[in-house]
Amino acid sequence: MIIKITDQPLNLQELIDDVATEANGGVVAFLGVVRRWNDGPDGQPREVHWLEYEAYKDAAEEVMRDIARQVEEKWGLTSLAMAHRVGHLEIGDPAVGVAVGAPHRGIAFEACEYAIDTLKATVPIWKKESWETGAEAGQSWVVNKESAQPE
Amino acid sequence: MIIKITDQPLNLQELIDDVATEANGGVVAFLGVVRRWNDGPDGQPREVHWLEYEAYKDAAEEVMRDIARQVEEKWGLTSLAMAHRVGHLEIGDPAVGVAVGAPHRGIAFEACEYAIDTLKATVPIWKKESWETGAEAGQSWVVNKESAQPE
Amino acid sequence: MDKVKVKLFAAFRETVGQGELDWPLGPAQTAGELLDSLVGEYPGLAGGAKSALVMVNRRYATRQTALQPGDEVAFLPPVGGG
Amino acid sequence: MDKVKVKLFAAFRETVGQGELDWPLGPAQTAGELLDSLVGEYPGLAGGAKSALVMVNRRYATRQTALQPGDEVAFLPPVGGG
Repeated sequence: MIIKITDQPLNLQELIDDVATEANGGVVAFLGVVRRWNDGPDGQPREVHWLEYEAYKDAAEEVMRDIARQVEEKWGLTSLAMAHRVGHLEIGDPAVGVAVGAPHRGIAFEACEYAIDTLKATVPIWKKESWETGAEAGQSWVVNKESAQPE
Repeated sequence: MIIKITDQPLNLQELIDDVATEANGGVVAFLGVVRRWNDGPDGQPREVHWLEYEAYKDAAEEVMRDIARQVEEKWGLTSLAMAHRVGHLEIGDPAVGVAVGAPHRGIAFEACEYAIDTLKATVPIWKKESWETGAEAGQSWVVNKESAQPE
Repeated sequence: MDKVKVKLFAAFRETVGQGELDWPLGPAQTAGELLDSLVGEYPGLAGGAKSALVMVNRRYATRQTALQPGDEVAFLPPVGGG
Repeated sequence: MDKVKVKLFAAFRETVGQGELDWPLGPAQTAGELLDSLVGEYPGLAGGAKSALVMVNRRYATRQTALQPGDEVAFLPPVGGG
């Protein structure tokens, strides 16, 4: 089971190969890629120059392993691989990859979407965005709208 | 837009690269791989030796282009790539790949699942399975439970 | 005499022994009528004919679709791709 | 005096100027109380403290979690991965 935070380029094929067993006929993969345009806090699109990802590495990998355990409990007979890149990323670079293998594809779609949704809410990773709107430019920590709230 | 029936090994990365544009931050891909065990008509698992896929090639590619058009109509702003292999396949070989890129991942998951569901119901491709149960062995054309019915 | 090209796949191809036939087309004949005439010639098709899908010129059609000379008509067993 | 290791990330790390602090631990102190003492020392944290997530020894915890000497306590801004 590949679960990793890495400063190296992501290889989605490696994740897919990790979950495509003789029993798992359906593999669903998600790849999150750095977009050129992202909405600012006022909802207006800003052009992105680069992103810098920072992780609480050991804790992030632990939370990712938790997600894999949750997926196995909820759907059974699935396998999950997940990798997130940290450091400096340019437009078009893959930032996160998730692959789920399952005997049937419906389960694989559900489990993969659950895994990336839960990653975006709970895995301790942060993203600094260098942006400009034409009138303004800056660097900001960008928070996921899905991020977990303190109890 | 890659849409193809091919007798060459599938390359999922090629499909993903085809749909991961600067605007599409989320890519969801489905890969269908030949499983060692498949249920027979009596619901009992049979061991698969190999599969042989046959396509009505030009019509299949036309129906696949239709699916891409439906996806664009339903979800907009998406791009889709789809490839299906024909000929002799062994256990573990990828038979079908679908990749959908979209600005947001929820759309990409929905559209990718719709595309593979619709492919399995409507694209004119057939699969002959060489199987054995221990007591028996044979070769059978295996039909998708999702296959479209005549009106 | 007017003709159409008939395409057969998978189990239908095996039953007929070939994947392509030139087939005579009667006046104002529909795809369903053509299928009936095929079953008359190849009784082995009878079992599968009811669940056969129809394509005319590589597009899904129905048994009611009227055929034109030179059309490519395909009778398809339930599909199994993916 | 008993201590814990405090880990800070992203905006919190920038506010404090470092990602790791050794921090004194009072008797029966909770994570919430420790966060209050950090905000006292680094007022720049006040704005983000309310929405901070808490981890103790790399597992999610709450402000009510009681700390032990040697614990690794992390205060996390809302996350942004993916």
